[in-house]
Amino acid sequence: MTFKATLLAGAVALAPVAAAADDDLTIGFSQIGSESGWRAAETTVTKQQAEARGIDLKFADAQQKQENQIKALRGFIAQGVDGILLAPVVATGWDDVLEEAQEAEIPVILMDRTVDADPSLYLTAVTSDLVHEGKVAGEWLVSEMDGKDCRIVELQGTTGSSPAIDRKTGFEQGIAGHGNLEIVRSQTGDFTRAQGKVVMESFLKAEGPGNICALYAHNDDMAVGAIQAIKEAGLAPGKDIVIVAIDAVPDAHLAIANGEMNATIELTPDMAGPALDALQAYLQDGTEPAKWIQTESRLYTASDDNMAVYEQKKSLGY
Amino acid sequence: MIRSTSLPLIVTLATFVIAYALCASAYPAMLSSRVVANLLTDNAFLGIAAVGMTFVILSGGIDLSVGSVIAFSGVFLAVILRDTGIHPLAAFALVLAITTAFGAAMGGIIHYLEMPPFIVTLAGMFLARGAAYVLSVDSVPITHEFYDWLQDIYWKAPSGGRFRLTGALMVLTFLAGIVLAHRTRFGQNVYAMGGGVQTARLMGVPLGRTTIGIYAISGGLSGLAGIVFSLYTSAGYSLAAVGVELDAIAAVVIGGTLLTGGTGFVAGTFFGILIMGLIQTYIVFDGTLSSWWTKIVIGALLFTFILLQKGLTWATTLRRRPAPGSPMPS
Amino acid sequence: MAASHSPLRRLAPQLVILAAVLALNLAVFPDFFRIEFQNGRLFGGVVDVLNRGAPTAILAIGMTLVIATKGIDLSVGAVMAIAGACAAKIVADGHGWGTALAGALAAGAACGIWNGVLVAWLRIQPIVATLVLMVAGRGIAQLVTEGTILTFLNEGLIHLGAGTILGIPTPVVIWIALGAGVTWAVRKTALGLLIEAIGINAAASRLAGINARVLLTCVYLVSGLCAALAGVIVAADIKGADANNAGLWMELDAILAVVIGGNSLLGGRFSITASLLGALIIQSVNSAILLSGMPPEFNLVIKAVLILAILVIQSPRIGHWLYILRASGGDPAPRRAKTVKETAR
Amino acid sequence: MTDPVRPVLQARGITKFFPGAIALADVDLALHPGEVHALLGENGAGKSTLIKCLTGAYPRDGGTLELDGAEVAPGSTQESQALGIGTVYQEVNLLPNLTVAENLFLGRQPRRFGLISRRRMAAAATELLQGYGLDIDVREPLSHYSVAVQQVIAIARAVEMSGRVLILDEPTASLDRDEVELVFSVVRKLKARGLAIVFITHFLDQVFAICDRATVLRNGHVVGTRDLSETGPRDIVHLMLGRQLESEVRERHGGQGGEVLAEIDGLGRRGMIEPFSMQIREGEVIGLAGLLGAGRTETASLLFGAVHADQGRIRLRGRDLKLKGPRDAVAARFALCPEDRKTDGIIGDLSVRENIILALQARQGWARPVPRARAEEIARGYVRALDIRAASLDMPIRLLSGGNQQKALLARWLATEPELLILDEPTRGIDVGAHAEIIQLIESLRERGMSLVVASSEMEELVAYSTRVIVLRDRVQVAELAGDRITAENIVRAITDEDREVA
Repeated sequence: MTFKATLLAGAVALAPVAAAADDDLTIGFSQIGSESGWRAAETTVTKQQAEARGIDLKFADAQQKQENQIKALRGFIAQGVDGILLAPVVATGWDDVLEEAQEAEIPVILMDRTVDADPSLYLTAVTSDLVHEGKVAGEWLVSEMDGKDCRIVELQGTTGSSPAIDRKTGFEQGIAGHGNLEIVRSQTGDFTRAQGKVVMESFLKAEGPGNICALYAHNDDMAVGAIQAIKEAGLAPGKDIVIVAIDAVPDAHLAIANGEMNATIELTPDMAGPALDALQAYLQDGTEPAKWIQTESRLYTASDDNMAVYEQKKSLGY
Repeated sequence: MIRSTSLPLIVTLATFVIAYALCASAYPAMLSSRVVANLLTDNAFLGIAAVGMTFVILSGGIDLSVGSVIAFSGVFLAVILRDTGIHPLAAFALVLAITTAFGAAMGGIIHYLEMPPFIVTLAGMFLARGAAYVLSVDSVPITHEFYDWLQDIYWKAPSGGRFRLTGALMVLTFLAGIVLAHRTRFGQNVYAMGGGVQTARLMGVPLGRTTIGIYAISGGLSGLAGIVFSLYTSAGYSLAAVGVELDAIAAVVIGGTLLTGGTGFVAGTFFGILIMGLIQTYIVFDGTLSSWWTKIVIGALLFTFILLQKGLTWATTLRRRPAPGSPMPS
Repeated sequence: MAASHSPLRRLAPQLVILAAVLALNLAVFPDFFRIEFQNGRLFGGVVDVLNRGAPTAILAIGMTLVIATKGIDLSVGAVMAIAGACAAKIVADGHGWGTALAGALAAGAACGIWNGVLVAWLRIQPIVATLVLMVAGRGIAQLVTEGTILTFLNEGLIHLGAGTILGIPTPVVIWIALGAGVTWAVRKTALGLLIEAIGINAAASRLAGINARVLLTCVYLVSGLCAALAGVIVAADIKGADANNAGLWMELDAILAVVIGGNSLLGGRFSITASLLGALIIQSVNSAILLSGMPPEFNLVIKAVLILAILVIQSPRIGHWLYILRASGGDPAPRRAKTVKETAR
Repeated sequence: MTDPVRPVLQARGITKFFPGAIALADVDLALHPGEVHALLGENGAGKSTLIKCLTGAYPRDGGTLELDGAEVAPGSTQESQALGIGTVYQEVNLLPNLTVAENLFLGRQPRRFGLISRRRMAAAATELLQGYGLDIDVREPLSHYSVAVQQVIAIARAVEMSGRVLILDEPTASLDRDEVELVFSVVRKLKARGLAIVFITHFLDQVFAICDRATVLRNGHVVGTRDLSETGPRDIVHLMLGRQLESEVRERHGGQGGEVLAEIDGLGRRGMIEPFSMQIREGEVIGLAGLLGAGRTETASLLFGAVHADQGRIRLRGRDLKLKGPRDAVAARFALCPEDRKTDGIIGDLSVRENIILALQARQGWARPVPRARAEEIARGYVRALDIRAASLDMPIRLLSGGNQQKALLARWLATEPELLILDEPTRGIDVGAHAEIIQLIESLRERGMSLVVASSEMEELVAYSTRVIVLRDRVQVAELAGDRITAENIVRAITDEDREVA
């Protein structure tokens, strides 16, 4: 950080003023952590976006803890940043700190997930629709099965995390009313490859390898782990067991290209682009963005050129 | 006169002052009342839990269940406020009763079954976290107006810092902890146990009662920390406060309490908490350091303080002449 | 620990508990014991328990030795993360799997020596000494991976975690071979005796001419190496180093395994075999939970209750009471035996 | 002395069984106010068991206890303390991490409004200790003060807590002479205050210096109670041992010994022992005499490298020997049987066999294990040669009696075939039979050409087996006696020489 910026930050903190020079923005970014490949890519993209715009990005990794995020936010406010990007770890419990930000006239933009707070407390939320993602996955499976009976196993995300809950809800909505589809087992794989593999192994044992027709995983990492388990069980992933997951990380594209996986729904890691666009516009002339900027939830299947996407994505730090 | 026993406390205090001065010279904004208020508010739940942990460690034990109990308390509060009509204050009382009883039960198992605290509280950690999951896996929001009322109690300092109720509660807990440790028979018994269980028994310290009391206090304060945490986040979440026990242990050690038990100060823990909070704040201010540096810096600090304590013990034993017949410990 | 002559008698409680937990598995999943040969590898519930138990078992080997010296190593989980990160980093830099394994083991050895020096030379209480690395280690691993999950496609390295040797999953081969090797090493040499001597009475051991410092350092070194190996296996299993999650809370499982194995946390007599059985018991409990199809939110509660039950059954006090009950046949005033034991650690 | 007044404490027919043994048989004991009553007996005679029965630490299997004429049955040390019976042990049973005042008032701190008043507590503690002749800062932690001061604080606490009967269980065992005097002055004050005091010690001179009556136990029976003003040490020893101590001067065989094995030149460590020099020849026994704390153990520890010397050097057969630790000493074929068997000697949970081969194994290194059969053979050999009574070689050594543990430790070192064997109090706390055997063993080892250095507080013993005696006083080597000059009288003279204030 430059000396000038230091002084500036100090002055701002001691006598809070809203705006700073346009081309010398300091933005705080409170990231959840680096618990998955997708999360790491989001961090990379955000840093790239900030750099491209000449923004001084203050990055704080909360190690999956809300308390750390609140601390980081308060730290940003005390420092007097020009704006805050927040990727909230949970939906609840942000009212107080958002009020403080508002009082200090620091706009907050939510990324990736939204919060249960009064919408006036934040500028906008750039998110995908987690429920929608699950629903897309469910609907894709419905059309893929085309009326055939299918016993589905589900790898949940970390117990209690909002993507796990929403993606489960969405998927159940997607397959609702189709009696041929049935979720027979559902366990948490903690969003990690290792647990995805372990839990899939036990699914295969418990149900018998031939009795599982499809796997729905709440993220690609678990699906990639599960693919290994399926291969080790002597089955062909993608053929004997249809696999659909969410996130579209490079390894998932690779798996689809190799025919080991069938579909993934993209959750773009580029939340920062639209977020920073909105923030800059707001800081420049007070343009109020829409309250919700939804990113696309694109479905990738074998019909896409997955190798090309893989090459394009693999440098993003997934 | 500075007694050798209070030296670790002074070193902790000095570390805090010097660290704060260094931070402030790098980022003048660190001097704002916001930062001071944040240190108190953001660390309130950790501080309260650390008071209980101080007692446990002073007695020569350890309590790994703290973080899980905090999570359980939050979820329990949220669920009970959502599903029943009882007043939050009654719910608070209920939570404190449950967590205190939980701690007391662990203390009872430790004492009567002669099992190591490490293992017993480890099982307690699994159990409390598991119970939180069973209650609810979702993050359950708390929307009682009493909560809003509590959250709106704060004193706003001139440059924007908000000194909230929870920060005050932490300070009060520390004060109560200091009184309990130094001015009550129970506190003296805790120190006595830390000095040597067998000797304490011979000197008439009621070991069973004290052990159960210590873990009950730790459990109860974890419950209180859970209440504070629920005020902090307006929700109960079963994944919250993972690993808080480690932070609490680190704060206790940085605060100058020997992990072997018997020596240390509740007040030292307070500064241990502040030092750790300061490191986090600095890393946020810097904004380029990976936040994993927090862990590394805290590890390094732990190491420094352990070495320092080692040096002090060594210096004090050198001063005394070696007792006849006892060769140097290997 | 009673010095029993027959190893079977020493292992009896663990074997009974393991049998009970396996029976539980069988109850929730009738095909549990069926083993098939598919796709060039053995396949079945029991194989999974053996395979998934590998990291805990490998950690438990080192942990048993550490605990035998009256120590504890809280840092193994963090060391796993560091070792996995190093292995992935080395492979990513274009080196072979041998170099990666060597590098990871070297990292583990360095961590072990660090712990050993703190404990043996600076005489810092083990729980405190290893706490330092436990707190800082994951941060170090995160710095190595730069916050990402470092994935790799090196077949040799992957083989360590996900491959098979003669149809048996490699991790199973590794932990059984390592367990047998270390057991052989400590029992066929005088290491076991010397380690136990240090754990029981360090001062007297030193006066008897035992090089306690070097031995203690070696024990922590072995624990570090075991942790590194476990870390590589975990990383290889998923073809990626996940500094965030690899080995998280594994130190607790490893210590539990040792304690369930009937080894005293106060040091002294130890049995690596019993610790390995302890690791299998823990893994069987996990497996039973997974196979039962219970909702995941019950996992921890079930695990906690089972572990608590196992530990309470093994508690010396319970054994004492049972003994009194049996001996006195309900005698109203059983003779109080003084079991003077330092409860505080 | 024995006033016709009613005894404070009257024990009648105290009986206690241990599994397979009678620890106490029908023991009577009467304590009068204002008397110091010595409780004497060899180790294992039942002194500790009796104390534990009196204080309720052990449940009695028979007998009654009367305090001031009323029957009492304390179930714990706390209860007995509340009744008026306080106990002070050899190891100070106070908490080093607490302050002096906190130690004195633990559990009964003065309170105001429910909170401890630290100021009042400190004032009361200061005043209390002044009554015992101690003027110290009571706000310092206990560990700040010497063992003797700690012991007085322990006595003060015990008296304040109980106030009728004070039991002193070897409180002077680890004190030097001035310190003993400090404790005795306190005991005299308490006696004048009318307390009944039980005093247990191994030092007969202390018994006669402070006690009024003595009760002697042997094998769990009372063999006699004597008024000490009417009896002499010889009588008491006779009661204790059941036979007159053979005090005739033995014929000396060794003479000057053979070649010089080791030369010690100015070996010392600051704050622990002044530099000392000596020559050790093959086939001689060098006795180290002196009072406790005079530097015997320190000398032995330094010789063995258990404590690092900061000055001086050792030459072994003309070559410099650097001792960085016991390992180097073991490699140089030195051996040390330490004074405190339990903490520094035995590895309690290991078997007898493992304990015996441990030093040999340590010297050979971990890579060359002593084969099981060989270990068995060595252990069996020594068990036979030293008459170690163990039910099995596989039993944990902690289950053996003190004398057998000591012999097993000797076996551990003999198995390494040492050239220099250092024995620190080899006969402490073991029964009479084993005592004689160990003395015999020392003689026979010397005859075989081994060099021995033996530190002992038993003068007669030193006279019996030493070829030379080095006398230490206040951590300084003050005399060396050889040949005919080795007599108990000469040793005592050397110890007390230039000392005007005799205790």
